[in-house]
Amino acid sequence: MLVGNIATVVLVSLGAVFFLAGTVGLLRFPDSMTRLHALTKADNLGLGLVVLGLLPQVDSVLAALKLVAVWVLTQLAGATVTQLVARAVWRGGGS
Amino acid sequence: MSLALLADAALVLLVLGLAFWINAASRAFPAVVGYVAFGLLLALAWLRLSAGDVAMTEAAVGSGVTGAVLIAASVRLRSAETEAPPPALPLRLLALLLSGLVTAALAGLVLWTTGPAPSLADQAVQHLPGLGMGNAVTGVLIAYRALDTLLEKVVLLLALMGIWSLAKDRYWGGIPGPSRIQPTNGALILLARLLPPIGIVVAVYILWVGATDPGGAFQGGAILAAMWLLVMLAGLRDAPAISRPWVRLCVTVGPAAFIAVGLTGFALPNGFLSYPDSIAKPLIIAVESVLTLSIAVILGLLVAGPPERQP
Amino acid sequence: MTEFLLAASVFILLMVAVGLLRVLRGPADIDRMMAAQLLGTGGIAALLLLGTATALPGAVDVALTLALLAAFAAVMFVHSGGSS
Amino acid sequence: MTPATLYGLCSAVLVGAGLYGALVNPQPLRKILALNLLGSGTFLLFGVIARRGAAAGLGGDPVPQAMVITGIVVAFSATALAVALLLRVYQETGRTTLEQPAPKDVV
Repeated sequence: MLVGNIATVVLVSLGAVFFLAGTVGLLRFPDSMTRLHALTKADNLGLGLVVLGLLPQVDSVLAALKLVAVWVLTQLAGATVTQLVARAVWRGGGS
Repeated sequence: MSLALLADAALVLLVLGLAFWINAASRAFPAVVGYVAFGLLLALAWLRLSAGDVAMTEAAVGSGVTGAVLIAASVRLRSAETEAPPPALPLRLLALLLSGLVTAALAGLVLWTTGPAPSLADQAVQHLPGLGMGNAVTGVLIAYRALDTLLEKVVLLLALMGIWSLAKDRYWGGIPGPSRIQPTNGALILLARLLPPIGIVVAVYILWVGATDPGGAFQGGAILAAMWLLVMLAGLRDAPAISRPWVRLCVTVGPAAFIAVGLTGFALPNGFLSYPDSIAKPLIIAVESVLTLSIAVILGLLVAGPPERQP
Repeated sequence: MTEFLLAASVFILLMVAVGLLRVLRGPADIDRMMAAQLLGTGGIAALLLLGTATALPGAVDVALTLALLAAFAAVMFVHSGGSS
Repeated sequence: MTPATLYGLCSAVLVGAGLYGALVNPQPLRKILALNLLGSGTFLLFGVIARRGAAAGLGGDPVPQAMVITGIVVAFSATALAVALLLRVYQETGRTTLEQPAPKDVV
């Protein structure tokens, strides 16, 4: 179980770092398009690493599959929102 | 100051920060976005209060569907945001004083109530095996306080009738939504084709798991409604004309089934809305699935709004 | 282990809060939609960490519901003609 | 300072904030938002009382939790109706505030 715990600590910390990067990117980048890049790359990867880190902690395969399903659905939603936002920004002339 | 309390404190600060932001935002749209985020964090707070069912309802209905309605409204009303002057300072101070008093009173109630809190948990759990259920909240919703759930369905129906009655006379019986949405946005079409099948499976799973773990008819119905709205928003399917028979049937089948099951209670010794122990489980599952379908259609039509086009 | 998971969820919540509070004042409405999207993902991550740390029943199902509805707010925004 | 008490105080402040927003904000859409805040605060108070009534192996007393679920769905239907009314007023009059235009606007 020790290996599982170590894996969890490392992966979840990495995930948290990516959330930090996503947030810093959202704050620092000059315009909407670059912010969009930072936002979707970082938080989806951040969530992916958090889910990966949680897998060893979960007791049943169903729960593990549900975690992965949550991550896949968030990816799908995030990708679509990125397209929608980018289109709105592009058509709106961007800020 | 254990870590768990730190997590709760961070969550509470965030929730309150968003609440003040919602009041203080200069325009309506930022406030609504703040409300969507607020609803999501509230779902976390509900989980910390170990109320899984309520957290799911808050996530699906509180921040999801309500947020969608408010976002659509705030964007549509953006051009008409008149700079109506806020009330004069003394009036604002009076309102501040009043809400401060209310907050103080509630805080006092929370802090200084002594003695064990009144609880019906024991009675609720005692009769669960008879209903073939593990989840006490669903037991309360469907069996012990079934009248609440029935009347709540009727309230949903009344709200829908209220919204439909706002249609212009010439559009009565028509189709909600200002214009036929053309399926042009590729990304949205992909999502509207990929997500609904998964959403339907998850909704049925949440309905079924509601008997033993957090879940149930409301949450499943809200997810189904969201999937239906996604298909309509992507333009793959137009909103149905409200005069269509299947719409009227779906909208009324929930309360009707519940009343029918309730009336069968009269035939048996226990009385209105009571389930005979022998067939309690299948009866409840039947009622819940009909409720889920009815809730999904009603919530979807509530978001779609009054008819604005000829059928 | 639960202490670490709780600490991680608090950290992510605060990260997302900083991003949200700053961008809620952001110039364009579209930035605010991004802030809401960031909070959605961050909220799901914090939820999963909290749920695993304190073994709350239904935490993953709530995350599943949130994941399904994550795109809904932005879709409604773009559909009703929102732009930057 | 148990977690339940912390959320209880949070619910008290939410009710106050909702009430203040509903009273002060001139625009109807913001009043609807504030009333939703008020509702969420009240429901949270129910959740705190339910949490304190936890017994029989449950995380919280199921009866107030079930009432809150019904309450959230009813609150949504009320919000949807209020928003539909507001949009209809906007369609008819082109304005979203309910005050009559000041005499000088009418001229």
